[in-house]
Amino acid sequence: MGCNLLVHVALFAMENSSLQVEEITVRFGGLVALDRVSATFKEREVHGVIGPNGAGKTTLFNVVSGFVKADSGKLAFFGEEVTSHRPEKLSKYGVARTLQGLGLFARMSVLENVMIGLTSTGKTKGFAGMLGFGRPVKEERIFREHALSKLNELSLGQYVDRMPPSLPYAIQKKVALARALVLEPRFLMLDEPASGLSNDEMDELGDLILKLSEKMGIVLVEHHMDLVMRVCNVITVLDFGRVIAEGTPDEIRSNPQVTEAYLGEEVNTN
Amino acid sequence: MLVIEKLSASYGPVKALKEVSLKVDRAKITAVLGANGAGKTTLLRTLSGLVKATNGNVSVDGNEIVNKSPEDIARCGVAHVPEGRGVVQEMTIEENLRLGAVWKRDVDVKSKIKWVYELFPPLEPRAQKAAFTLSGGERQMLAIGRALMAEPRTLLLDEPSLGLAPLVTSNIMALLRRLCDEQGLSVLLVEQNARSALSVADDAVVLSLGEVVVADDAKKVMSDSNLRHHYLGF
Amino acid sequence: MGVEEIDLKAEETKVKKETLIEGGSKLSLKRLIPVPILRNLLLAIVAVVIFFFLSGHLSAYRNYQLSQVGPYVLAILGLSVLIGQNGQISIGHGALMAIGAWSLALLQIHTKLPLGVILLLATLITTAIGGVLGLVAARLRGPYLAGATLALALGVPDIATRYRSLFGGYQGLQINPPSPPAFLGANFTPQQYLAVIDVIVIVIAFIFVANLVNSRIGRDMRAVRDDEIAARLAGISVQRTQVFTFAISSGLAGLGGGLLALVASNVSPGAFSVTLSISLLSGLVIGGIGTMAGALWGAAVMVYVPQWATTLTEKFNMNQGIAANIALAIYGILLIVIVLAAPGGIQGILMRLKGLISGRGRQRATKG
Amino acid sequence: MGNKRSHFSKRFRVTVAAASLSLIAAACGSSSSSSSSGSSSSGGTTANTASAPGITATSILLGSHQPLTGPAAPGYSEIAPAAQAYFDYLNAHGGVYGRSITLKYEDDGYNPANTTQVVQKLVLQDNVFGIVGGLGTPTHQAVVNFLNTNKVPDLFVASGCDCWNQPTVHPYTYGFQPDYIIEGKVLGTYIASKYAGMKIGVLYQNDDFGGGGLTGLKQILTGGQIVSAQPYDPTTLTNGLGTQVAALQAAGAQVVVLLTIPAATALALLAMASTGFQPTLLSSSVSADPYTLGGLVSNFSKGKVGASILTGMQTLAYLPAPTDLTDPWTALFKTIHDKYDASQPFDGNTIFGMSMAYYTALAIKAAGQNPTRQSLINAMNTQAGSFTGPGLTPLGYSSTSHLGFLGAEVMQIGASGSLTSTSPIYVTNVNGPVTTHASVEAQVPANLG
Amino acid sequence: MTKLITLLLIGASNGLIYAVVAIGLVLIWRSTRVVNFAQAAMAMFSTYIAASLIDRKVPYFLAFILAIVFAFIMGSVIERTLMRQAAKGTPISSVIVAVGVLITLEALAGVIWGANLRNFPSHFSLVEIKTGGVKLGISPFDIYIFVAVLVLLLALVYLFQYTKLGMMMRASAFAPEVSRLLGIRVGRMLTLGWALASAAGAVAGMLAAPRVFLFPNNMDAVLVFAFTAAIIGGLDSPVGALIGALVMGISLSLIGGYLGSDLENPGAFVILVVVLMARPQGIFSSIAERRV
Repeated sequence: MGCNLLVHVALFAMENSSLQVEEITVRFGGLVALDRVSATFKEREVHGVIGPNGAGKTTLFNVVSGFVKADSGKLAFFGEEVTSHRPEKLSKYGVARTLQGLGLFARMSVLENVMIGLTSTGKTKGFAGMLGFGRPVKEERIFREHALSKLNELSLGQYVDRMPPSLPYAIQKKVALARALVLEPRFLMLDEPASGLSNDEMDELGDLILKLSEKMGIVLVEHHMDLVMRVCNVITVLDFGRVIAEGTPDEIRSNPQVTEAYLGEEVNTN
Repeated sequence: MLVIEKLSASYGPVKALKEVSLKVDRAKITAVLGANGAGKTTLLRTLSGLVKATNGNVSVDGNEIVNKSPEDIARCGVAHVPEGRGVVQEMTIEENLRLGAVWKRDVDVKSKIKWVYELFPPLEPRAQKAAFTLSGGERQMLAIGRALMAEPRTLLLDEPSLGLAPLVTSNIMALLRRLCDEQGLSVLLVEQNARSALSVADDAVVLSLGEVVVADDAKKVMSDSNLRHHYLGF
Repeated sequence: MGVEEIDLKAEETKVKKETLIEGGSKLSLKRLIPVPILRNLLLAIVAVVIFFFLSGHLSAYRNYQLSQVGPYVLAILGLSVLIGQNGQISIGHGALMAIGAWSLALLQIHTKLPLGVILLLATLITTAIGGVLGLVAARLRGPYLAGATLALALGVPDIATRYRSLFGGYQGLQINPPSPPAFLGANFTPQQYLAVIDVIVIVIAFIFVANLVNSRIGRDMRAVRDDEIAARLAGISVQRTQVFTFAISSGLAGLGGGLLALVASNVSPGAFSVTLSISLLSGLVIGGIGTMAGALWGAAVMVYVPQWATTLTEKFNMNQGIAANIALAIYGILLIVIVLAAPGGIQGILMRLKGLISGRGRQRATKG
Repeated sequence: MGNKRSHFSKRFRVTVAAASLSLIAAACGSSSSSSSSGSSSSGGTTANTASAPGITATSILLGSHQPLTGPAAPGYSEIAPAAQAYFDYLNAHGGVYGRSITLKYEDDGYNPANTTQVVQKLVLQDNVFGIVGGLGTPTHQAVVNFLNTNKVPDLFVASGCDCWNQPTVHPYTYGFQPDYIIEGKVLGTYIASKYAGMKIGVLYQNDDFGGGGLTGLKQILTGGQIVSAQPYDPTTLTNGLGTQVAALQAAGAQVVVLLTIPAATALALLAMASTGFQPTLLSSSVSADPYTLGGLVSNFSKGKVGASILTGMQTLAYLPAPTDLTDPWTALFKTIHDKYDASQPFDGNTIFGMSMAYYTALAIKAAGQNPTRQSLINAMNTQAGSFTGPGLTPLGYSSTSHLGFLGAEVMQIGASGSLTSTSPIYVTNVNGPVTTHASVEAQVPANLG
Repeated sequence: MTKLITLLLIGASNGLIYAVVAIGLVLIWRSTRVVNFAQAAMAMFSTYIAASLIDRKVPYFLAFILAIVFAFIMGSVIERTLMRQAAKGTPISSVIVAVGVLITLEALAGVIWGANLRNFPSHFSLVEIKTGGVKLGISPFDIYIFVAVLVLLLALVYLFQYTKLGMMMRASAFAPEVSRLLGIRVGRMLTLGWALASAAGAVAGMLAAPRVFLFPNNMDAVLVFAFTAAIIGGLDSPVGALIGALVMGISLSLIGGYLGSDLENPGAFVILVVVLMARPQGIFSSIAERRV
């Protein structure tokens, strides 16, 4: 493992086609949530981040997406070092993220939910939105077309007018995905996309992820190992805020440290 | 003794439990294993009345408890130790313990608290501190200790090893076994940390997507390749 | 530096008609006139013309009653945008109405501008002040925002007593009610004129608000309301959206205040007590939060129910002091009953009825 | 009426007879067509007609706006019921030209926006003949334009704002109680004559009432005699008046003038009692109703302060005191109150409401057997200036002045709440000098019909 | 200097009354997340009950206690019948129902007792105490208010910190779900919270009434100040409410005394905004509840 880290540091050259985190440390009060974590997420690759509950996976996502400020360490998007960035800027960098659970807007239609994904490209400013002609109207039409085509692409066309809570969970998950994808991001960060899905649905999700990876880089936090092992090119394993392993699914599968972290030690009952 | 028959429940739009049946005998521990989202926590929440069951029966020592209110189920001698921060953080350790038996009239609270401090020595010196000052392991101890205050017959534990160092986990597991044997408790132990759970459990079930996929003797499950498959995916 | 931005012009040529919503068959006007401004203008002109002729058949007092509803419609609409679309609460919109009302009064007294311009300026002044207040509001949530706005409602009217020479002190400023222009004929009462002005202003405000709500900006507001985290991830600045919404909402309340000044022909602190702010909130909930029609119902309840209750109690030959209090109690009890029986307000009931009738109740009852 | 009369004193009976005569004379003078015999209820050579909105052959409908609910209701909510009680009494005794008078008073909660609504309703929907005794400055200001544009008589506004006295702008609006500035001038004159050289402090409400009174005071008390003038805001009365009273005490005021509403007067008395500050107290007519105040201050301290806190305080009056049952008007009003208005207290507000109703009846009578809105205004402009009744001072009505009572006298509150005059009756107008005048309080008429 | 001391004392004594109302608001907020606008009217109504009893020659302290009992019952009934129902809707529904209760109670008081100002016996003298010619600036009634508020606070502290019941109430407020798992009947604790808040309101009403008199709207302004005070303190903290109320009372008194009484209401707004800009959750509130 130590070896792995060293290799990493050596390779940390500003690659302009990747998302990089280097030596990121985050503390919450006394608790060290992330301890000098480094990783490079490459384009057209599916990169899994796994680890037991509380290992720091979501914190890592939060650092990359700007919700949590790292106490130390570096963050670079496509070769550009990001010193202080905010979640609002993420889409400008071409990075989209889904949230644990759903993160859908419960009282907005499916179509609107997806249109929100495009909102950062909008040019209508404040009061101009009150006008019923010109740019705002044109912009709305374009947004609508884009969102509809993305929804159709994901076979969600029949749900455009529905409110998310009235839909099956798997469909809602897909809507959330559609919202992340509608801007055609260069990177997609998926936070537990499979939770709550059935086996068949999970298979379908796997196919989709593989298809998407032809166009973009994907970072995947997931508990369902079937899925992770099937779709990932690279896997980073976190435990207690530290990277304990990184490698291909096969390497991870045969790593005793990983098994230990997941299955725990046996208890001596005597 | 806890008997669950064909229990089903939904969490919002998700069907979280599908006809789950299992049994925990007196002085036995049954481990419930499974990945995140498999329905383990929902199972416990349904048993303790926080989630309404859509179907099925649950009985504790012969009393039918399904779809009773959580407070009534607790008063039937079922103690549920919820996942993670199940302590009242704003209250002191001692107050948390007192809360455990607050509805029970015939409990000698003082000696009971003393007994809990003996079980979990780290708690005693911090008796008057607010619970949020405790570490994760100590909180878990407090939550279990508090559950024991009301002298329950059935204990429902949700991931007691969550976020704990291995040594702490193994201590808690060992203690659980001891309590079970000494007090004649029926314990339903939900765990992700499969090895440590199986090492103390008598029986085990594995849940996957709300269904029981494996139900067997703990020792057998330990060596079952199905477990590896359903649980780790390899 | 990242995403290719969507090229508006290039995309426009690729507009495909067949992908329009499945539900597109339901309303034909939307298809007939696809440009919202034209569609809305047409509806607006129709509404105003119909009202213009209807109002001629109403007694002066009925017209006056109608004109009383207008100011509250606008203020509640403002609250509806704030609470319903953006999820911010305010128990201080009465104060914003006061700002609009005094703006109108001062402009009317000190300038010779036409009424329309004065109303517009009063709206803009309140919008600007609302924007500043919005900076404070955007930092606060839930009851803390409620408390701050309540204190605003308490404080603003006293500014008028403090600076008496400008704002007229406790007895306030007098407004000359607009008199109908000569071409409308001698039979056109001032009350009818007020009611028509009201309707015109409301229709214009509704068009603007409808456009806003249906635009990207409106959608951003709702996104912030439903999930601030997800909204930020989509690139929406939560603070900016909240400040903007507060300003717009204030502007509407200010416009309502301006109308109230005209309708009451007087601006004084007593008309803008904390009670007014609380009534507006009640009106919003009773009408139905987040729907534009709800503002109409809510304002109508605010104006008509107390009057109806008074008329009712007058039928029983009792001491008028007691009758007045019983009327008040009826209003209070009705408030409780409506909220408990219909959490979606009157508009919620109507939508449910409509759903039942058209057999599609399940789908849309929760809209907004 | 006959059996009632036996309850009255001999003196009273004489008074009644005389009053009837004087009224008949007035009535004859006002309307040549009328030969009413005073006691007959259907007198007149011509028949009663529905001569104007709100008037039928048998009835007259008047309107008013009053605060019946809300923070301003205390005290003021008694006025309209008292006025209606007087009309009930009058109706039972023949009404005016055989017509019974009904006062339809609506609740405006002291909110000007509501005032506009209820007055529009009264005028447009209920078709009242006129508005009488509309209460409050900000509230009534909201409707004064409307009433005048629609030529609706707007009599006896219950507020002392000088704004009602604008015959050219508001020809249909007439004041009633002494203008606040006039009250201030009267108080100033009294102080100048009795407390010359002493340090004067003023506690005033920060609106037209307190502000007007202060203006009047300052017109008379020039120079540095006023050492401190402390305003208070009626909406923050729940915080008490301790800070203002402390400031007056610190300024060394020997005489304190209270231009306050009764609740504030009580709070000021409380603050003074609690700090042992005992200046000579003078108050406007609005501030000190011994009944109301006595009730409020009686429990300041168990037995120690009690109503005695009021004793010695001097207040302006232009109507007889509710405590003075030897006054024939007070006695009459008390009888009416007990019969028609018993659920309400009998206090200064009752006297005010009944007096206002009495002058209203006089004005309507003066407008002729079949009055019109214009004939009522004509009567106000030509005859009302010489109306007499319970009022102590002359009235200022003419075609060029719409002032009501032109002055007041100073009364001292005695141990049991009785009032004794300590000054002549002062009379003035807003800008003129202050002079003294004899009381014009009339004797009680038998009836008006 | 004397002026300053006088203003401070007046402010503190007003602040204590805000504090009792504010504590009532906090009690209800903590357990049910409702801002109880009816608190003012409930206090007023109970005070009228006490006044009616005193008019019927019931001794002051007996009337005081009976009014508290009445308030206790009224609070429970309102929670059981209305607020529990309202809790099924949005948070704003609950607020509006509370407003409905406020309007209805004030109207009912107007019907039953009339709109007139009436006095309320203070039982203790309102006259400033002097010892050897030195004025102390406070009256026996001020001391009574102070003692009553202190007793009330101590009683609440005792209840919450040292009794089983109080422990259950606190647990229900902090962690309703965990409490139910421990067998605590959380629903009853909510009712009890309303009942206690209503009783505290009755105390506030009876302490305030001798100085502001009694009429159907007499507590409206007090409620608004108490609400701002509770917000300054952080709506979750009774101690915060007390301190917030003293801050509010004293600041308003100083503003009124030095800048003019018509700046008191705008002053309340300014103080609130200044505090909230520094601490958007009030001074004494616990951790903010936002998730990512």
